[in-house]
Amino acid sequence: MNQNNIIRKQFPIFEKKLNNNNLIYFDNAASSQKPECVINKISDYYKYEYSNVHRGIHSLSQISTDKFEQTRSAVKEFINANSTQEIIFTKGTTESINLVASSWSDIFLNEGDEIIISTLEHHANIVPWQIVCKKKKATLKIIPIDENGYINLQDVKNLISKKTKFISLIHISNVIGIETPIIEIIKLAHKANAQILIDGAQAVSHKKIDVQKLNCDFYCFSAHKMYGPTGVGILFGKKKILEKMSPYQTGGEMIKEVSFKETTFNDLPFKFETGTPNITGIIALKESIDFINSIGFEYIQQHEKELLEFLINKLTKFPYIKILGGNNKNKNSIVSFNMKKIHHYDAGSFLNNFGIALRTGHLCAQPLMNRYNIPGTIRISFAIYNNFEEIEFFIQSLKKIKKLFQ
Amino acid sequence: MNQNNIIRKQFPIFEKKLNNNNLIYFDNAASSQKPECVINKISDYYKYEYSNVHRGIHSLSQISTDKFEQTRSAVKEFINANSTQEIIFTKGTTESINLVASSWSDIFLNEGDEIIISTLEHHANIVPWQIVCKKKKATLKIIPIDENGYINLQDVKNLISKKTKFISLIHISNVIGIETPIIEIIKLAHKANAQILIDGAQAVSHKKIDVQKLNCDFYCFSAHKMYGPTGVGILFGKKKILEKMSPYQTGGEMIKEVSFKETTFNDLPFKFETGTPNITGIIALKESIDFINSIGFEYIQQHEKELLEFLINKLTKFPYIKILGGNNKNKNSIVSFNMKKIHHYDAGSFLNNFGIALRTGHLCAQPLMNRYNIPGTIRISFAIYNNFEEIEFFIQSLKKIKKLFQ
Amino acid sequence: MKINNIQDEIINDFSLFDNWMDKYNYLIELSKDIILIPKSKKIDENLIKGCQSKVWLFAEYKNNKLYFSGDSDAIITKGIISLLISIFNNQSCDDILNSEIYFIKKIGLNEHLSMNRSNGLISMIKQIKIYALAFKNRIQ
Amino acid sequence: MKINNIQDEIINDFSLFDNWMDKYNYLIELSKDIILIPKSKKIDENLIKGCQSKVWLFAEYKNNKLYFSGDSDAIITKGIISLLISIFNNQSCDDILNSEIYFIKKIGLNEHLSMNRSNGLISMIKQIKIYALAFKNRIQ
Ligand SMILES: Cc1ncc(COP(=O)(O)O)c(C=O)c1O
Ligand SMILES: Cc1ncc(COP(=O)(O)O)c(C=O)c1O
Repeated sequence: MNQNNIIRKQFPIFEKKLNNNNLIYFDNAASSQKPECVINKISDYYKYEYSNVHRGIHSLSQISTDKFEQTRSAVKEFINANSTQEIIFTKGTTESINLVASSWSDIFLNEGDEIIISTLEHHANIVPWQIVCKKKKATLKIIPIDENGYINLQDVKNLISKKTKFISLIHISNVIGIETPIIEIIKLAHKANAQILIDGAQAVSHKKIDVQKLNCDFYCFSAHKMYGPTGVGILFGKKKILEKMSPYQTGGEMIKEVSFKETTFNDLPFKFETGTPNITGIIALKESIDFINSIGFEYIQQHEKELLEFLINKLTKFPYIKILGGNNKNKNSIVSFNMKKIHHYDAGSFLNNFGIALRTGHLCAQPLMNRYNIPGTIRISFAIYNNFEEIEFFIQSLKKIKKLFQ
Repeated sequence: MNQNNIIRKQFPIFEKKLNNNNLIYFDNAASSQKPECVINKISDYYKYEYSNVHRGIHSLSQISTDKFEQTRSAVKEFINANSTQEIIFTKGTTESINLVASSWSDIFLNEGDEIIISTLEHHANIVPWQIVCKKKKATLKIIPIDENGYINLQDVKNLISKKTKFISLIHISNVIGIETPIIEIIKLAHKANAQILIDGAQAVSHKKIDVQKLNCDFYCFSAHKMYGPTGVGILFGKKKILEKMSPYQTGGEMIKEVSFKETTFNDLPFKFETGTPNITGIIALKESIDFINSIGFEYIQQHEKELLEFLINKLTKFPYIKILGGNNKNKNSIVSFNMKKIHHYDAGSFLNNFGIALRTGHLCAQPLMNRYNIPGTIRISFAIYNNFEEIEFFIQSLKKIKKLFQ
Repeated sequence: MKINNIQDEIINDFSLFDNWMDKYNYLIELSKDIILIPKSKKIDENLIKGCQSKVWLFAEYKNNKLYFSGDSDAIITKGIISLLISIFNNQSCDDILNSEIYFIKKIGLNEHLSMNRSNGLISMIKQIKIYALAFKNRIQ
Repeated sequence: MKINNIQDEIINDFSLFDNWMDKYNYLIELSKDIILIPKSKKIDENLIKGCQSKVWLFAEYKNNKLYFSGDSDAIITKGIISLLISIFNNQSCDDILNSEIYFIKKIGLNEHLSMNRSNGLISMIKQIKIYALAFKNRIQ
């Protein structure tokens, strides 16, 4: 058995048929499937060790707390943060961004200031900034892209001014799969004394992230897109910035002392974590990090690159197919395309009947759709368990659909 | 086998030993254990059906969406809401309260207004209101309690004025287990044109809740305290109020249309749900509701009442034990007490070594501790799987501890 | 014909095909029979929100009956809206308001058609009922 | 004596007991031997935050060495802080800063003592090191 088969065997879902076909799961950018080790961790923990964390003195609570904090250490290592105090657990990338938009802006954003995002952003990295700019009478500026989806650094320089206080930027586009020049833009931000958040939802399971090397101020991602459980997100933030920010949600755990007169808040990371957390999800996240580490990013990148090149080579042979962002291969495990005269919804519905699960529509990036002047698109997104036969079957299915609609 | 044993057998954790003793789990108010059906639901769903919800056109996504929405219907039935549009999924009671504090106040709270809470509140129902009152220059008023923990309705009437806009009240105290007179206070609130939230975290797994009968404007609770998964909370809100409130967190799913010029928001309940939700947790919540329903509140109330009376009868025999809120039996599955001259932390540590898991400390209710002039307490909280032998063993353990400290 | 009779007829028609591909082909055929919305009515106002594909739907009230026309940019959606129009056309407001749509499940396409918000079937039926309610209120 | 020698001695002492109950009893005995904080120093300023029980800790600097005294309202916590004081008393700032506390795990109580924030062991060690750092900076 080759490595891909060994990996694939660890995902129980592929024992399943979808509409009488073998399941081909190409919807990984929406959420990835879970390996057995992650699923077993969840049941074993609930079965034999479950308890609430942090506040308990009994052994169950101590064990849970230890495991909970072990995940925090694992995340810290995974993205090479400086300290576990910089790792905040949230419920997803969306909440991570909302937290920063709210708690950072409360302290640092003033009337007349400017925030910069790009045309490539997911709604989760647009709407919170629109809201906060409206509230604070600040201005939201948009980095344009060219037809291939590229950001021209000169455009960024032109947008940055003394008023720029924050940049919030997608790392890898969830629609066209290209990587933005974050290294350069992080430098530009800091040169202008602005802070910068990177939305790494589509990056973190595909390439090694080193937040110290990147030197970004914030980095966020979701566990469910990295072979992990639902309901868990991560916010990395530099300690000295997080310390200055306002608390976000408040209640138990994030406080030091509560009285009706005055309440004082806890130290990092707890200042930003209130209420009973998604204990089981967070404990299981460590398992998915271990899983990714056991495969290694070298193999992951190599395999996903091969899949992508294989797919693009096939797709570019069809004259009736237009790949969003062009035929170049600078795409990271994500390709979106449209078929001439066949609506993306029709194509997606037929593909589903062939057992192929993928996503169609605006992909939570309507401004990007507007940029390309399309109502929606068809997206294929890979994970490590995908293989060449699946792509081959997909291409054959596309041909059948084309025939049907003639 | 009696009914209690049959129920108990469904919880795998009781196969476990704690510090070489049989596990006695008396920390249910912090979080309850999970029955096998809930745990299996989680693994089966991850193993064979997993996918993201709402936006997908493929069958996996459709199945997930159906199940996800089935939980919403189950919750609606469970608390007898008027419509599924009134059921919002959050990550816990704490987030539910924070959501209301933020999104309700944004529209309805003005300078000089007053909000009322009680001395019995959990920090989650104190701090968010402190923050919002500070921000909006409103005043937070506190309903006092008597030595037994009771609220005198005359005190509430005295506090209510034309300035009162909101009351936020615990349903059952997480420290002394008494039920507050919510029916009367809801009526008082409405008579004063104020709106009212009930924090039902400690009520919902112990007694039947009917939000239409109660006529409260908001009701919140957490899945993890009702034999369900971690990371899932519920906010019930009356539709016509929720509709007027500001969105809370923003991003994908909760929008109708996004452009860089203008963003419009989705209808209820989606307006308040953004980002990928805790899909698996929410799907599994239905299983725990079905589990509770299969036992029925009649049995639950009867059994938990018997446990409580048995415990109180035993405890009141010890002259060196003082029960918080007095020896009366109007407590709902929760009893807190202190031992003369033995610190709650010492007692809890010893009990842990006897295999008894319970909670000590301020129990996230420091203002209530201040009211009773104690630094902390020892809490026993029951669930349906607890039994009389456990209480017997606990009482014997208390006696041993007393001896040790003499 | 009554709403349920039409639904039953549709179910019967589809029962002739035993695989989804043939059913889809038939749906594509049906899309061509749609009572097409007049060009002048194909405006944003008559667009149904909450669909991945665009769906236009227009209604007129004549002789106590409702008359629908529509269109979509996706063929499958057009087939579905065409079926819905054939069911609800020439019916009274009350009959429409009291109706229950069961044919989708019965023709065995609901595993294949996304019943959730992405195809907007629910939005379409809702819009049809909103029209019925609006005209009913207007005449009362 | 060096910090690690004292830790080793403690580990040795505890190894004489083979069940947790005896170990706890010994810890209770040790709580009575604590170098008690002077009454005048038992103030909020010397209170360690983050413990379920109250812990007071005070430090003085004499002849290049640190001298600790403390107290707690819970007996087990008092036993622990008593042990910590016996380890860190009469040590230099540098030795304290460079030390690693391993005895808790070795005496086999860590499954029984909550190592998390509720007993504040971590806060206690942190506070001792903060004292060491403060005095070190002051003399430099
Ligand atoms: C009365 C009450 N309110 C709120 C909460 C907070 O619930 P959660 O931690 O699930 O957000 C709790 C639980 O600790 C509680 O007992
Ligand atoms: C680039 C990007 N940002 C943010 C998100 C939102 O992530 P989540 O839904 O997990 O909050 C997604 C996922 O859809 C994404 O692809």
